[in-house]
Amino acid sequence: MEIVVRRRDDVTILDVAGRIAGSDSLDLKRAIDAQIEIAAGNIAKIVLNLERVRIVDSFGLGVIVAAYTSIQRNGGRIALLNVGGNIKNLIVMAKLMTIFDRYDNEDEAVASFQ
Amino acid sequence: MEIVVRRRDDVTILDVAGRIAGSDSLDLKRAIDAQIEIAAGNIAKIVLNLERVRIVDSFGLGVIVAAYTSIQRNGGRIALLNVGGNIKNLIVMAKLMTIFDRYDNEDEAVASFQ
Amino acid sequence: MDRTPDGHVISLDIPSSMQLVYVLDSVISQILKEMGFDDESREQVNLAVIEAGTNAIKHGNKEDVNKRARFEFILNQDKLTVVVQDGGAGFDRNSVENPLNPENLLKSSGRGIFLMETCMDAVTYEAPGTTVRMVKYKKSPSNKQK
Amino acid sequence: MDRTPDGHVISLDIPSSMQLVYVLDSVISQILKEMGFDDESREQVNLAVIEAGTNAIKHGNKEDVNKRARFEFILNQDKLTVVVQDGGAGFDRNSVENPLNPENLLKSSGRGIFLMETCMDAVTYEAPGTTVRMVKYKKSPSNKQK
Ligand SMILES: Nc1ncnc2c1ncn2[C@@H]1O[C@H](COP(=O)(O)OP(=O)(O)O)[C@@H](O)[C@H]1O
Ligand SMILES: Nc1ncnc2c1ncn2[C@@H]1O[C@H](COP(=O)(O)OP(=O)(O)O)[C@@H](O)[C@H]1O
Repeated sequence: MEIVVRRRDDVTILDVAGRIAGSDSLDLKRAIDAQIEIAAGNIAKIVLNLERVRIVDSFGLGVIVAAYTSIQRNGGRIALLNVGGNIKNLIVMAKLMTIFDRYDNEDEAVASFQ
Repeated sequence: MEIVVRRRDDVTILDVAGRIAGSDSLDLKRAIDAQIEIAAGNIAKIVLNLERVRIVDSFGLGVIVAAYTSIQRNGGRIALLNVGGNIKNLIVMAKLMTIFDRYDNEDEAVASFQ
Repeated sequence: MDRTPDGHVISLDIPSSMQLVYVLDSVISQILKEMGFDDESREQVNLAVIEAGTNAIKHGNKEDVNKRARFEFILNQDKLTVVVQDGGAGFDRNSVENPLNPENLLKSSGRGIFLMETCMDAVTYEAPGTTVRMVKYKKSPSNKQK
Repeated sequence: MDRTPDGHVISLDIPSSMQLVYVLDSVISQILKEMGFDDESREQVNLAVIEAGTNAIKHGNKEDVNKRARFEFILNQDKLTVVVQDGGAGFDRNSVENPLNPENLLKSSGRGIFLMETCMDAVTYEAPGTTVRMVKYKKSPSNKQK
């Protein structure tokens, strides 16, 4: 898994590429934990760009859900960007549509935090 | 395996791509048999371009040797073009350097028939 | 696809280490490709097999490398059957919580069996729950099972 | 590469059909990749394993799909051992002709065992010749076996 961390205004965008599956998923967990740490009490504003993610398994899905709950607990918010194909199917099947805000356009995702 | 058959003057060039291994190799055998057939008693002049061949196994090596002997038997000649990497190693190891004429340049390979 | 011989069984047997799951991944991917399953079915079966393998290694054999996880792939013209077996204590499918229940939606685990059952056409557990058998049919005009 | 667990044995068992050699190919390729062998060694081991598998299926089991070809991959930090076993009558390595002899150069077969022995660091046959054991060492500064 490759994760590129970018900033736009006070929003952090994580561009993820590869697989969010098995133990690889822990890289994503660590990256998100780091962002919560950096926010240090301030509101963490995170966009998870899944455009280049090909595979997610139940473990990876769990990591994404865990990211949601821990950001939520810290008063922040996470939005998903470019959720397509197989991953969209998984999120629909697992009934996670309701908990995540999803966008297909980066500007809209960033603007949603303002 | 992909084989493209081209003509330059009275020389037939077979551009082979992929693997000359296992039963795939039979495609090459068929292509060469067809050329001997087409030559119909005339001298078959064949250049086997291996530039885009990645893998050869013992079966594939056997098919190339069999091509050599059957063209020879029919009074024709076969030359190898762009033999590199793994395949060159195999031909060296199997001591087949002496039986094949090899060229790294298409013009030279074609000219060798004149 | 007539390159698939009928009823052939391919067996794979690995020590229970998650580090070795890549072997399972490569075997199932290649079988699905050669059998001519469509892209979507391939993603689904791949996911289900990895989930079942992970359960066998983690929950069944508790990552004890001296215990083995065993996979059988039964290739038929119209379907692929995958049997996954571990050397653990087994479990009762019916006592596994439904991850779609609202109170479970925010849990970070518990979606493996759900995904297996969603992705495959049939999933059965053999008592005492150390063996799971999963079937996926090929989609084709002459085969309307799915 | 410390992702390779030491001494782990992966077993693969297939019916004796050349159509199924793709499974063997994908397993050995993936193991070599994960063990961190260099490109040249990977090509060599891949070739040797396919040659040995082909011999087991064709010469040993005579492509009888009811007979099985069995592969064991033993993963160590410094080497990979591959054991190939068939259910045939066996053969005597010493009675196999040397394909490098001038009178054999133009034969269209008989180079499989030669390639196995050239590509691997060690090849041994267990009586009665239904089992071949091949070893390849990793090249590394601390490992000068090859
Ligand atoms: N092969 C198995 N052996 C023993 N228990 C299992 C096995 N497979 C699944 N289970 C049990 O079923 C539960 C649910 O499994 P699953 O849906 O895959 O979710 P998760 O693996 O995330 O817990 C596991 O937590 C475990 O208790
Ligand atoms: N597993 C085996 N069982 C029985 N005979 C074998 C086996 N492997 C090799 N042989 C014998 O050794 C000969 C040489 O094998 P090889 O060098 O691989 O060349 P080829 O397969 O092209 O004949 C075969 O023709 C066969 O007679």
